[in-house]
Amino acid sequence: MRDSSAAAAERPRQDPLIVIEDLRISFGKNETEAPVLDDLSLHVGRGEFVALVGPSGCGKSTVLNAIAGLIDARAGGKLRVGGRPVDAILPGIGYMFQSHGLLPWRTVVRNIEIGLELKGMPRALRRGKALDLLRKVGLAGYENRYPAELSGGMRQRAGLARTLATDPEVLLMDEPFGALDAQTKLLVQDSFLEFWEQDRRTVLLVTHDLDEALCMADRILVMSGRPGRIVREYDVPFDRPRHIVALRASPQYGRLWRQIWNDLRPGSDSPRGAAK
Amino acid sequence: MRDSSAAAAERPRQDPLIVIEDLRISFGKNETEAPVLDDLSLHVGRGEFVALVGPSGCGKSTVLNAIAGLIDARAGGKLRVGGRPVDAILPGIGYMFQSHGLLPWRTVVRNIEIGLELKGMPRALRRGKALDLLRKVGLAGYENRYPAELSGGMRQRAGLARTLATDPEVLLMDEPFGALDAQTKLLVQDSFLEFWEQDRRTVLLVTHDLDEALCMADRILVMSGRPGRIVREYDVPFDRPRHIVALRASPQYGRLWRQIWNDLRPGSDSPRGAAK
Amino acid sequence: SADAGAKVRIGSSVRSLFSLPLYVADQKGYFKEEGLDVEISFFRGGPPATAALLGGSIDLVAASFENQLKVNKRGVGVKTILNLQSDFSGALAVHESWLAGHPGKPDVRSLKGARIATLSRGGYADMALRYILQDAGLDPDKDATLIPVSGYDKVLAAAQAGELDAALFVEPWQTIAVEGSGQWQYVVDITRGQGPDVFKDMAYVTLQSSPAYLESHPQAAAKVVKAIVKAQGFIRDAQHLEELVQIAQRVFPDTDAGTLRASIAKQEHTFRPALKPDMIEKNMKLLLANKAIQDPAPQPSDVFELQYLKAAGVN
Amino acid sequence: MTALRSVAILRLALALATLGFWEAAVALGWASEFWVSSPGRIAARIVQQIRGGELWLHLAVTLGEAFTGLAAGVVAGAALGLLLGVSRRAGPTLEPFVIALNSLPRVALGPILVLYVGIGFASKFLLAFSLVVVPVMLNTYEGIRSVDQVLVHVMRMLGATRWQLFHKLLMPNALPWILSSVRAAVSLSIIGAIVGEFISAQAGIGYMLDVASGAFDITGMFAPLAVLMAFAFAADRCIVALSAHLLRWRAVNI
Amino acid sequence: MTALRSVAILRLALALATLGFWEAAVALGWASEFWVSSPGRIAARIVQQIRGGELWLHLAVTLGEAFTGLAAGVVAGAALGLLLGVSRRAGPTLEPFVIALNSLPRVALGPILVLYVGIGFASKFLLAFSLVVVPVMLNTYEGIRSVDQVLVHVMRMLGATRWQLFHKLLMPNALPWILSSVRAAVSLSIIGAIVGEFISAQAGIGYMLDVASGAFDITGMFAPLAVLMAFAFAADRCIVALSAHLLRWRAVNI
Ligand SMILES: Nc1ncnc2c1ncn2[C@@H]1O[C@H](COP(=O)(O)OP(=O)(O)OP(=O)(O)O)[C@@H](O)[C@H]1O
Ligand SMILES: Nc1ncnc2c1ncn2[C@@H]1O[C@H](COP(=O)(O)OP(=O)(O)OP(=O)(O)O)[C@@H](O)[C@H]1O
Ligand SMILES: [Mg+2]
Ligand SMILES: [Mg+2]
Repeated sequence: MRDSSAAAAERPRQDPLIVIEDLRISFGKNETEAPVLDDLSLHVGRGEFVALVGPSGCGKSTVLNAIAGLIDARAGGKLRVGGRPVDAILPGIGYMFQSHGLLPWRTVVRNIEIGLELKGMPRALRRGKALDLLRKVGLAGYENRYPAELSGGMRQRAGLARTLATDPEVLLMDEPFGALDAQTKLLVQDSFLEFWEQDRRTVLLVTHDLDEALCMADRILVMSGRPGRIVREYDVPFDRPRHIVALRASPQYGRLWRQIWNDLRPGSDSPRGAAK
Repeated sequence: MRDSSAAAAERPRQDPLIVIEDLRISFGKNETEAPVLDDLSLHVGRGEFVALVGPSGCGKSTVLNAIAGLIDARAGGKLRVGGRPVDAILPGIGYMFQSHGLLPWRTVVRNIEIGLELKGMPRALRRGKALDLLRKVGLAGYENRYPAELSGGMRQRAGLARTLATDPEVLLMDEPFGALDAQTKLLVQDSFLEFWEQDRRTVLLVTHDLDEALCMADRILVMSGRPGRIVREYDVPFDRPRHIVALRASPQYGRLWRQIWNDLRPGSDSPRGAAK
Repeated sequence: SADAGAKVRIGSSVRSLFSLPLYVADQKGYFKEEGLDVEISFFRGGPPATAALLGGSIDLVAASFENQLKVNKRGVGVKTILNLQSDFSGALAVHESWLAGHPGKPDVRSLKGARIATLSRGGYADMALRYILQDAGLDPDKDATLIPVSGYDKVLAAAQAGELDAALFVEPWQTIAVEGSGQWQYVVDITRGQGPDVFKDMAYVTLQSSPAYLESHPQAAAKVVKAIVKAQGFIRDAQHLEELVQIAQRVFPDTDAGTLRASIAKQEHTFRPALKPDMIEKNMKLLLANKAIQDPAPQPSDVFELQYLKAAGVN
Repeated sequence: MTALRSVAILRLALALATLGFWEAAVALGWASEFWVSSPGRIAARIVQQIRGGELWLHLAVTLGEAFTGLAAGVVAGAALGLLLGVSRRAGPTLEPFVIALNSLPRVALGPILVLYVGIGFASKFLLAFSLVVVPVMLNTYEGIRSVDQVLVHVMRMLGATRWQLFHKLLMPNALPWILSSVRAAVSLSIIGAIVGEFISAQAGIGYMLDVASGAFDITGMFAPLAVLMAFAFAADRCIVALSAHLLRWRAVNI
Repeated sequence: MTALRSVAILRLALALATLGFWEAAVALGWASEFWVSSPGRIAARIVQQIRGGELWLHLAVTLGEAFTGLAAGVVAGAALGLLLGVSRRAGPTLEPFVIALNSLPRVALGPILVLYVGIGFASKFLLAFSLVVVPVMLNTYEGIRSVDQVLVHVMRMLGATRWQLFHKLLMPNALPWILSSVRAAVSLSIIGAIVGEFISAQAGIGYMLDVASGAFDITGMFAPLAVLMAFAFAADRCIVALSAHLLRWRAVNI
């Protein structure tokens, strides 16, 4: 099922792994309420790294939930992953939720290894893998702490490690680095890209950080406010591996950044650069 | 107790409202474990807006908890707010926690008004104020939703509105805009600065976003990794009101940004600009 | 034979002195002499005891004969094979708090308006009380308040709490109440021969079994009867009073010996095994007076199984 | 919707199967009517007792005893649980005594109960109350301890007094716990009332049961029990509906 | 630390004050020894019963009945609660029947119980079991429903089977709930065993109580009750200690 990275880079559109067409989702009990997502279409190619940006509350998490098969609301439209309609949870999808979702009664390392435990991997093996990931996200020394004893950013990193531990084919990530300071974020993004470049898994990343989207993704989808729709799509033309400092300096980066920024902006300028 | 904004801007150091000297906090049961904070000293003047930045897990939230009087661990050193030693929760401090902490059984508007409710404000009055704040953080139309029905960023905004509702003298804010997309963040920051400039409350803001720190704060404190200490302090020289686009273009801004960035960086450069 | 030396499980519907012949036969070794291994258990009233008999967890039960008649009337075959105690060993007694307001020697008519405790509604004590009141010309539903209380410990407590004026006791409780506490006084002491005739020589408590058991274990039943008849003979001999008190104390370890002595002395003559057809009539009279049963009375052959008594030499 | 409907059908089928089997077993002689009665006979007796009017009286007496005991027990239990969860001294001091006293089998305390409160309403009320109070207390206590620490901090920073902390945070947080214990307590309160009626009563379902059992009238025992069961079940459904309303903010889907 | 110590002192003081008052009330004639006995007499009787050796036998019988009933009831209740919380059909179908049956007062079912299971261990076990199972079931059910929806999603995305979801998420999540119901169930199981012994027994604390109450020997009733209470209390402390260990990840400070 895996492509070599070179091949994958060439034909992201020819082999779409995730296909959404005219997705419509509403939560309200009454039909009159505006839907959260309306006529939303997108596709993500096999091995493609796609970032999804959009205003808070526009339905990004809802899109990920829909792909994951977790939506319990009235939904319409077409939604396929790997050719199969999503009517239940499909195997091989890893989902890092917006809230960390660590099991409070398990220590950090046991939280990270739980996916492997569920798959029946022997204790010693999964422990080794978990400790390795734990080190990679900068949590060495905290393996036997309970989630309540971690800082916010540490919990988020533990959640990331847990998601990566099972080596999923498809990765859905909802603001995975949002609670990290700039430096730790770079460290962890770096670890993640390293992981990603090994096998080029398909990634759909929700983020608020345009720099993050530009530095990591192959393609950026911009969502509108409610009802959520994909309003614009950008190919990120930079070669990999990317160097953030060099990138930031390039005029193309700045242009793209400002374009997306303007797409996201609902209205006119405020004294501080934000719309009122 | 309130200064006019002009007076406050002139003498932040002369009238320190929050004074921490040689604060040492450890959570471990055994004495041998390294403390989380060690010999940490800082002060925040009355009416001053101070940002606190530092690597994930360094103890920023712990500092805020200590000031709020919520620490239950072994602590040493001196800690005063408004001249009073912090041995319990002092009145007049508003704290926006890193996790939203909304009461799940209350609707958004009832969550926002709870601080006023606790103070005994009549229903109609507090409802009006809550609805006003709700609009300011962009949650109009969601007043009767339960927190479980909100998106991550919407919960954070509700939490912010709740904190502001009681008009506290001192504001402790732990990544209050972390879950927001860039545009919504600007909108909300803007609302917040507007609120702040009315009475110039004392603010201590934990953030991971250097732009946020530079655009909002009077002074930036940089913390080291564990054990947490203040390793550097920057005055932010820009005039208020600040215009973010103009600021970003100024060379002084870039210089400060890079300085702080380097302070935070633990080691050498990686291909992507992060330390490995 | 098949059931020689067999284990026999006998239940007593209440922990009471009416089962004294069982205790005597057990402790004096009469059962063993017959080659029986007997186990005695106690119940809280007739219904669970009879249920245990029919469910097969006991083989024989010492329960009131009136109880059996009700069961028979509902079409279930339970047979009496021996009379354990022939007279009702009860007494109507009144508490001192009532006497304070009603001077003079108490008689049944003087209890008009009293709150009188019985055991459960429709049970033997309840029926006996109603009969006694009616016999004295009182209407049990109008001239007195009859209060069912589930045990005499609670009767004493309730009287102490001022919520009862009188009670219909069964031995050894009237002795505990009257002679023991000194707070009670007899109105009618049936054990001493006072009161209506229906309570005398009437099959108060009998040894009962199921037809199934009697059919499968006739020899064991015969041996039990033989041992108990012997025990009853032992009890009726006044010389054995002290020994009886000792035997009773094993079953009532917490009861004071003087109380037991007084109680046994009063009733030892009532432990007579014989079963007579008019005993059915007397019980029916009581039951009919209380509308607890409908005529006609069953035939003796329906309720008695007399062959075991005959084999033991009683008729 | 289909799952809901199929559950309703399954329930009905199970109920009918049980009753049908029971009736058939008696009709075919597998079980004795004397001991197990039969649904038909019980239904007929209920109708007869309703016509006679006595049933409502007895039911009202028992439910009155049980539900006042329940109400008082829930209030006291929740208060004790709060005290236990919140106070630094009073709660922890009292707790072992409450726990130890609760282990006393109430049925055995008849004489002492009667001595102090008599054989009237109070004894039944107290028995029902005493069975209810500790389960509610324990659940309330755990419900308080299960509170999210962040919410406690939020409330304290917003200036909540100790009472407001109870009232606005700890109580609502313990609500699912309290409601769960109340559901369990319904049947405990009925048991308490019946035990009390067994000690002594002139009316009530326990009295009816006592009369019927003394007469070996199993139908007479089952008839009031069936009615009592129906009422207890209705009470449970009320609590479930109340829970669903009070906890409507909770969206669970396992 | 000081709070802990002062609570210990307060407890001791309260215990001594109660016992002292009781003893004094009897000594000074405010209460009659016949009716309320006295701590001294009870202690003396316990010593005497321990010397006689019978006490341990009776206690072992009753605790054996109660605690096997408790164990079986907890297992069955937790299983039912899980079924109820997780299954789409079986649980919701069974639930109303369990709830309705649970409202039957067990004390009233003595004759039927004896008829079908006899007067041996089984009847006491069943009574204890039947009192325990529903409170545990209800709390387990609520414990499952209280799970954070995000955790359910996390587990399902990680590929948890239905059984793993129970085992690794729903059970641990319901653990505080189950433990709370087990604490309440200890005394219910003892009540069940004693009620069973009251119907008929040849040994056990209920038997001792029956003997003593048959002679209105209040001291004889209080002595085994005091010992039973001590053991039930010890069992409760064991559960509390177990809870503290199992829930050590929980940091609460109100
Ligand atoms: N369970 C629910 N019931 C009702 N409305 C819901 C529910 N879940 C989400 N919504 C609504 O759907 C919309 C989109 O939510 P979603 O969480 O997908 O936003 P988002 O784009 O992820 O936002 P954020 O960036 O703030 O996380 C919001 O308006 C939210 O109120
Ligand atoms: N209750 C606790 N028990 C033990 N250790 C704790 C506890 N709370 C915090 N810590 C430790 O204290 C350190 C600092 O935590 P804190 O939450 O203050 O970090 P932070 O600077 O806010 O990090 P972040 O930016 O990730 O939120 C962490 O290493 C954490 O593991
Ligand atoms: Mg989201
Ligand atoms: Mg933090």
